Amino acid sequence: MNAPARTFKDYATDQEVRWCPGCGDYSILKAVHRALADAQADPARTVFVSGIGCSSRLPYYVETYGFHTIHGRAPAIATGVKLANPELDVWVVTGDGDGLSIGGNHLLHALRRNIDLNILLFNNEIYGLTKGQYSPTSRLGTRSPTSPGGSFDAPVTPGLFALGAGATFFARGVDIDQKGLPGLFNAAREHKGTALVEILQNCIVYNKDVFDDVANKKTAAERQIHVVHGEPMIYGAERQLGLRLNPATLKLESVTLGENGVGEADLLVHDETNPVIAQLLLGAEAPLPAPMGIIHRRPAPAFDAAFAAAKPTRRRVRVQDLLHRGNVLDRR
Amino acid sequence: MNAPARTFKDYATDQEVRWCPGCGDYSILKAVHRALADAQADPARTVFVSGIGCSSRLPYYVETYGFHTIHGRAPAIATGVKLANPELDVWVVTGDGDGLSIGGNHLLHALRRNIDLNILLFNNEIYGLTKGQYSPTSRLGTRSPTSPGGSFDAPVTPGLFALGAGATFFARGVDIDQKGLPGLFNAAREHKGTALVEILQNCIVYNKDVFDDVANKKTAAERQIHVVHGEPMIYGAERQLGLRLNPATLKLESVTLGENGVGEADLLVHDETNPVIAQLLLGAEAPLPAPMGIIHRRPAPAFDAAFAAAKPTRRRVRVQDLLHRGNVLDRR
Amino acid sequence: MSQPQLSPAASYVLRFAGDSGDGIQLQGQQFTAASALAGNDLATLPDFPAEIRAPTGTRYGVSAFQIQFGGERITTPGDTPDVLIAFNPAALVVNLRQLGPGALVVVDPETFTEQRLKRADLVTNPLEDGSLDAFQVVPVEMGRLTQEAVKPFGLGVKDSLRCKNFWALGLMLWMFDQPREPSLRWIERRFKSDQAMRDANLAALNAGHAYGETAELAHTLVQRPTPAAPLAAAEYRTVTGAEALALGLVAAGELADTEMLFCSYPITPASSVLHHLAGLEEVGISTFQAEDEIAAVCAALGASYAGKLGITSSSGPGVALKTEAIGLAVATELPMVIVNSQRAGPSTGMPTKTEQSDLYQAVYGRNADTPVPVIAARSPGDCFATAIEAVRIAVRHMTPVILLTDGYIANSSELWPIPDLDAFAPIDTTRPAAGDAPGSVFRRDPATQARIWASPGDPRFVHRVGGIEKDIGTGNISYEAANHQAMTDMRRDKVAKVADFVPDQTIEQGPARGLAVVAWGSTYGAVARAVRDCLRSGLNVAHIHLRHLNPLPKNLSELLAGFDAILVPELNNGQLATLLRDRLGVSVAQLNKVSGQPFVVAEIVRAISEHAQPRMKEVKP
Amino acid sequence: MSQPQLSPAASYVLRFAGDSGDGIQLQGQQFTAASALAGNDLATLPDFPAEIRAPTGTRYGVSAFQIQFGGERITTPGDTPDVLIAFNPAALVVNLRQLGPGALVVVDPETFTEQRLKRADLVTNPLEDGSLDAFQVVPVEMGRLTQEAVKPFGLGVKDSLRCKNFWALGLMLWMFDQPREPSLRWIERRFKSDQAMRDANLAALNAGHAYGETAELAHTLVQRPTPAAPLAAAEYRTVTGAEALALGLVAAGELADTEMLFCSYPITPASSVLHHLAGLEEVGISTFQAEDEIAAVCAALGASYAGKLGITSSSGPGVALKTEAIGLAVATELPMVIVNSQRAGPSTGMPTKTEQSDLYQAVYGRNADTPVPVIAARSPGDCFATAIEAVRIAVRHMTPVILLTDGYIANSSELWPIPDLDAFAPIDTTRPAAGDAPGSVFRRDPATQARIWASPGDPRFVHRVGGIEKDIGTGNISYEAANHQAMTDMRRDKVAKVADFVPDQTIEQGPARGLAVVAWGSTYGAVARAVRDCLRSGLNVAHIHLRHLNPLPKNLSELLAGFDAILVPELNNGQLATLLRDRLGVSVAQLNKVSGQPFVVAEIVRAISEHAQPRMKEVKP
Ligand SMILES: Cc1ncc(C[n+]2csc(CCOP(=O)(O)OP(=O)(O)O)c2C)c(N)n1
Ligand SMILES: Cc1ncc(C[n+]2csc(CCOP(=O)(O)OP(=O)(O)O)c2C)c(N)n1
Ligand code: SF4
Ligand code: SF4
Ligand SMILES: [Mg+2]
Ligand SMILES: [Mg+2]
Repeated sequence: MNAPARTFKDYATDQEVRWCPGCGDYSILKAVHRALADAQADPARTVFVSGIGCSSRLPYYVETYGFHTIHGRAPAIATGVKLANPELDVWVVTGDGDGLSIGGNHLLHALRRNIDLNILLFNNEIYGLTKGQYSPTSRLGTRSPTSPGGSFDAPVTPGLFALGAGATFFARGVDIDQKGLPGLFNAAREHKGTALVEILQNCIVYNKDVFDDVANKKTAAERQIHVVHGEPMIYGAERQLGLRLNPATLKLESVTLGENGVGEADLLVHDETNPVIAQLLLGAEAPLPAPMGIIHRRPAPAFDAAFAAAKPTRRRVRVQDLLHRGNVLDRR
Repeated sequence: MNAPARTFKDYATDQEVRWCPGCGDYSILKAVHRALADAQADPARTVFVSGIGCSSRLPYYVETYGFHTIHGRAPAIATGVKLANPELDVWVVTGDGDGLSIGGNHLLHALRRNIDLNILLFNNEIYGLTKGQYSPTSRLGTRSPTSPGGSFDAPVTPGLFALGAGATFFARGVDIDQKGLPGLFNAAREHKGTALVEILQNCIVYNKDVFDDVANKKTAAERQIHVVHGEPMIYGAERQLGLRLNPATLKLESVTLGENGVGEADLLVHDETNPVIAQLLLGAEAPLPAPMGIIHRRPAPAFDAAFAAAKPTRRRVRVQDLLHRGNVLDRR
Repeated sequence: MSQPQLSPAASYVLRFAGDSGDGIQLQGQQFTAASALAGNDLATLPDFPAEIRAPTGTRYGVSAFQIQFGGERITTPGDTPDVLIAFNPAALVVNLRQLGPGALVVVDPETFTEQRLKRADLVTNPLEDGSLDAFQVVPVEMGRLTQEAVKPFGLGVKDSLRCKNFWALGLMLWMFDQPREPSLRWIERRFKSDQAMRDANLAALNAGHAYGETAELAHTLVQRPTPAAPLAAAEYRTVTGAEALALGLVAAGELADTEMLFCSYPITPASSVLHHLAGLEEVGISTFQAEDEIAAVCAALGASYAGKLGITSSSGPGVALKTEAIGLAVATELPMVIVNSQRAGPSTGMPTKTEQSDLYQAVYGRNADTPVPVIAARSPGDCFATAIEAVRIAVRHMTPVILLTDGYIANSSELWPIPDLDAFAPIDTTRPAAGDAPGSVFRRDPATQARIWASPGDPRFVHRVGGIEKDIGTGNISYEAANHQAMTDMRRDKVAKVADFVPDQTIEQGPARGLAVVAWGSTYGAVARAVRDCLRSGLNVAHIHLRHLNPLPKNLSELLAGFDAILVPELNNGQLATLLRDRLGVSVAQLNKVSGQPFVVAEIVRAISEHAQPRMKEVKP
Repeated sequence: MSQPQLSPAASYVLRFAGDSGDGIQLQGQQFTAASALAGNDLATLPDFPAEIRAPTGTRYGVSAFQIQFGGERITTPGDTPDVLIAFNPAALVVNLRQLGPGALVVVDPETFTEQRLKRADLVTNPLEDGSLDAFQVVPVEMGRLTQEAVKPFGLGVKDSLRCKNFWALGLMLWMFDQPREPSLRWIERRFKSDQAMRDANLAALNAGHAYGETAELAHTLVQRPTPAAPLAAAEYRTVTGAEALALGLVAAGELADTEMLFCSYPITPASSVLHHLAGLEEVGISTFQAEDEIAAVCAALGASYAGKLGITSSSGPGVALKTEAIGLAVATELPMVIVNSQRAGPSTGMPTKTEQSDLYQAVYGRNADTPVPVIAARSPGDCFATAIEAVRIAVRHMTPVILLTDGYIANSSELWPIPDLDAFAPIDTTRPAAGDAPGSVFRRDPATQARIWASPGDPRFVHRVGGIEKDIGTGNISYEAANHQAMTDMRRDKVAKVADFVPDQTIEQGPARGLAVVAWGSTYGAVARAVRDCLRSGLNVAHIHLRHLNPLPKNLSELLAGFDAILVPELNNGQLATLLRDRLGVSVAQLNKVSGQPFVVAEIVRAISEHAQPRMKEVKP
């Protein structure tokens, strides 16, 4: 294009960012700006729709169209935006409470329909804005103002929920991963259908370092595996570790390459189109590594496209003619 | 017990059943009566909670406590019932619209928490009571008053949704299977945690015989597989067919026993505790057989039990004493 | 028994009744089409059970269809049927109560069997126990005669009997000398692919008609040709409220030159609007069936933000779920239309029965000070103009608008002069014009307080909106006390200013003094007829019917000041009465009926008679 | 500059202000505890931003806490602070507006740096540009002095400065000669496990206190010991509205001998009630955090069906989502309490700001004719009795009850005479007694129309309920017209009959003639003070404060008839005014404020002065 390329600064607004100092949301916001710049997204044709929560404040800080809506309803409102104008690039920003507690039904149906939305789920495993109550992703035993003795609601796993809803795209990243996030965001953007990206986000006030076990830079190499379609599942600081499927138990196990004759050939190869592999990865528990990257992606007809094709609201008939259809009594 | 055993007739009410003649709900109702009789359930300690829909009329026809509530909210109301009195045997009756459209969020969270409810999902792939609009389980291309040109919402698969929500029990049956259903219902009843039973139900007015491909008695043997924990996956009129896992594609394939050296030993053995197997079964598409029976069941702490343990509302402290805690200024 | 006959009249009330499986509603619709083509004015009342197909022969399973038609102005389906056609004992008993003395009762004696009587909770046989003495009973073996008529086409008994409704229809078409053509055409179309059923139904229709003509029976019916109504010169069709509402919405879209997204979740009796619109893309509307009512209103709001007018439709319980999102529409100042097809409540209540009890919810039913314009339709045909008015207010004032209709209007039909769209003024929106310079979307039109309707895609107005309080000028988040006060006042004024665009309230009929009967919504027909009758009987009474409920027309207060008393008849416990006391400080007498049934004219006449004075002779100049 | 001092007074208004990270709220609570122990009457107003930890030094990030305390009856946090302690420039400027002339302004001059001034959008330095001329400025290097005080404990700068709030607290405790013990004890408890922070905070507190005493500084402060208030003989504690509400609920459970399930979904400002109750199982209540508001109200209703009283709590937007289920509670005639902690709207609005604008929603905000009793709390302490009353109505009349409170009451605290539970009458329920024979659960108590509260587990009353209209006698589904009318009337009468149990409305103060100031809810404190002042200045005015809003007390109409005029002050656009016009047909003058802030006394005094007449000397007999 002739217009000068936009830098990531061009996607920031004049509004003062109002998150707590040190909140993980800052770095995610930066990655969003970066992703938009990388894609040279047209601000006029880009819309950020959010619910309510600390995370949902994000649209005010992105120089595109934006709609800060009500708690849990962003996917439903975004659906209306997209159906009304399929040419728009529609993003949804939500939190673990907004998207998975009150908003679970709309997220389910957006994923099921496979409407072309890019949904960013800021998962800090807590209700931040309302001062720290446990959320549907909080781990068992989480102490909070509403669970002084520790929570005993089994948490939901966003990725597994997405698979169950029939998601055609699910990716996962960590808030501080400035290198990785923009790429995931743009992969979501390019996906035709509902793309859900879960970002592990650090709420330093109410759930400080809850992801330290996987996010901590020191141990990340051993605690995270970044899966790539078509490549064997290798991780570790020296890429010395791998994941293998135990055919008997149908469970994943971690192996050390080279040790008792295990080679790359023995490792599971990531197939992002196979939900069974996604389920194996997402169902794996520590000490197995936490899966990052594009965990599931498969082509499928997008709802908005089918809708636009089946329901083109071009006026071809005058209403006046419509009124005269059927039995008419002429008394003129 | 000394009291004379209750027959299934004792679980019928004096209310006239008001479904369309020939509706699949009649046979499910019969199976419910049967199951209660088999379990000799105590009517005073049994509660049926339903939402709104043809299916949700069921509580009026069962001689126990019953609550016909509002559309989609039965799991939430049943949760309150169970938490208030954990000794009750609480059933939820819902439909594909009631439970998976408007009620999806409550079903998700009931399953996630694993509260001890027995949920019967009458899936007729249509909105019956409102005169036949397509539902979230209607197949692509379903023609209805709201989809005259055929629907293009990708349907949700109840079983996969349940797995994604973290369900600890999922079973599946056909309305006309009077032999099988009572057993499934009582297995759900005995399960400590949320048990979801999907029943394929024939709406003869608005979605007549939509399940014929699997339910039809003539072809059922080849089109259904009744899985049993610990047993190889065999089906067919002469039990001549089986399911095998293709290790390369991680997909199921149908094989004929005896043909090119395939024996029972090659077949996948059903492990009801392994969600991966459940996903393989539920994800399989025709011509592979539709899975019936207890597809997934695993032990896990029930929410209501943990709740009762952590929050025993026995009055041990007088409120008057509570009022005097903390800094008190005595001006008497 | 003397030859049963109806005394000649300008109009007749006919009621069909049978099992929900008997095709009674279809029968009624066919008779309606015929009588419309015959040039009768008419009004209908479908009255069916909640059950999809209730067990046959039961009282609660009875489905009925009533029509008043004739050669004069008709505004109601009639209080007391002149003719009842009952297909079985249950259909007879549940409808007896309403019949006028001497009414013609057509029954099939062969259906009065032991077992059928039991199904209808009858211990004795009404044909014998004298309970029909007050009426003229016409026993006709409709079942047997139908079977004979269709024998040639080799249908089974079940299928043969399914033609009974057309046989009886034929008889009634003969009786009132009305054309068979519409029904013949309909049968041809409907059974294109099923020749046997087509021929059978055609035969049944004609046989029923012939039965009336042939004189060789014991008690022939006397034919009562119905004169055509004195109709103004126009083209006419019949229309139900749901249909007219759907048509009005698309007409408004054309007038406003805006496309629309209609987002709804099925619910009785609102679904029919959705059904009528599904498939009308060619006139610029598309429909989205959402996962629930919240998603429906939210998708509609999203559409409005994106530049297509969002419309959502439901009934009381569903609208309850939408109220939070309606608040967001108010806060973000986006246009939207919320259609409420009211039904009997509370809670699930009686979904297939009618009521006007969601006025409180519409006017006052939101958290915070969140005013929303509210208007209501008065009749099936009036839904058309009301829908246009709702869209006009929404896009001119940038506000959600609630349109109230109800189950009665939605399902019943009337003869409708097809409107000329050119007669409607185009609808202005606040969309920025092509030439407009970039700027804040919160610049307001002082006449309306409306902001600019700019949408994504337009590089000039890239902006963010939300539900947090906004600075009245910039739209940025603001927690400023003074600003919140200013915004609250602005929201109040914005809705108040709608009244500046509302035509003065007029009097439907009657003098500007004496008793004012102030009504709204679907009671129009009954009130109009009642006031007409009372005026003729010399009472000093006038009929004022409100379309605009919030805000009320500016001149209403002044208009009412001229009356001695105000009577407010409503199908609720006094909700408009509250509104009038609140907004106008007037005191009113109430006539409230909450039974799930519309008013009958007599009920209103009675109330008027209690409150109105006889008219003094007026000295003509 | 002369020695700054406060003119001696019966009570003082003190305001702490700083960043949301400075521990201002804690500081205020500690001062409150001290002044309570000192026997002062008091009222507080926490005033914090929506942001959890807003960026430091910004205007919108300022957190403040205001308290009025002293030796007389105190009902409001005070209009104009006598002393402001501002930790930074932003905290100074945003609070200047409210200060009275001559107010003491304590600032830390070292915080008025270029960069800090810029953060606060200040171009010039208020300490130099004369904008403080009207006040007595007391520059105190609170930051540096704190750091010196805590140096021995080897904390970093950041941690050291976190003790500043206790340093300033110490200074104020000295200034008003109030006990340090509560704060010392609190620090001991809070930092049990962190010795350094404990010692540092203790040292800071004492250092601030000592600073006041030591005379060697340029401008010493003059100490103003505050006299104890003339309190009735009782035991006292401070309590916030949220706390008192929680305590009232559990007290009611004990009085009704029923256990409770409190089901809620977090929302500001309602969450604090949930937080207070979490962990109170030992007094018979358990809390359930639901997935959303709909699930919360539904779980509460399920609990009530199962025999534990269900309670749900939220704020306007959340209550909007509950309205459909409240309709089901009405239809099934089950007891439930819905607590609404009102906040500024519409939509998300200003969650941390207060408002009284959900009265419409509470009284009129449901589909269909669905009446629900509504009561409101007037002050933090009053939440206790109001909660008991709500439970009493719910279980005596078998109906959902809406209890209105708001963010102001919920967060602010007052000195509270600890109630004696034996003084409260036990709460009757309609539970079947052990001996009762089996039967229909729809037998009604004619005095209340309440049905029997029978629950699963009881073999005598196995039954089914639902949202479809029920036969008034059997409870079976009924679509009968007459029955629906009867049920609608019953539901209306049921709520109306609550008034039979409501004590006559009394006058708070003032004569039974002249101007009646009729108010409700959290405006109590300001109205009480305003009317007191106006009475003293000889105006003919009385204060009537309503707890029962639906139904209204039976004698209210008669009571108001005695007055010449009625003034209704509300933090909304006239919602009680509507209710009074609707129910009593009276005409009222309105005083409406919708800024997110409570009334200040002066605003009400002004309005009263406009409407009230001077009192005639009354001839003593
Ligand atoms: C209808 C409604 N219910 C509840 C709330 C209160 N509320 C606001 S944000 C929130 C949860 C926020 O948690 P999450 O979505 O995880 O966002 P986070 O603050 O953690 O980023 C809640 C309960 C609300 N604003 N509206
Ligand atoms: C809040 C609300 N929305 C919508 C409806 C209308 N409604 C009643 S049942 C139903 C769907 C029924 O479908 P399903 O749950 O599959 O039950 P089925 O009748 O097929 O057994 C709908 C949309 C309602 N009663 N309440
Ligand atoms: S509360 Fe937590 S999530 Fe919210 S802004 Fe602060 S750190 Fe971030
Ligand atoms: S409509 Fe369908 S589901 Fe409903 S009762 Fe009739 S057959 Fe059964
Ligand atoms: Mg969160
Ligand atoms: Mg269904």
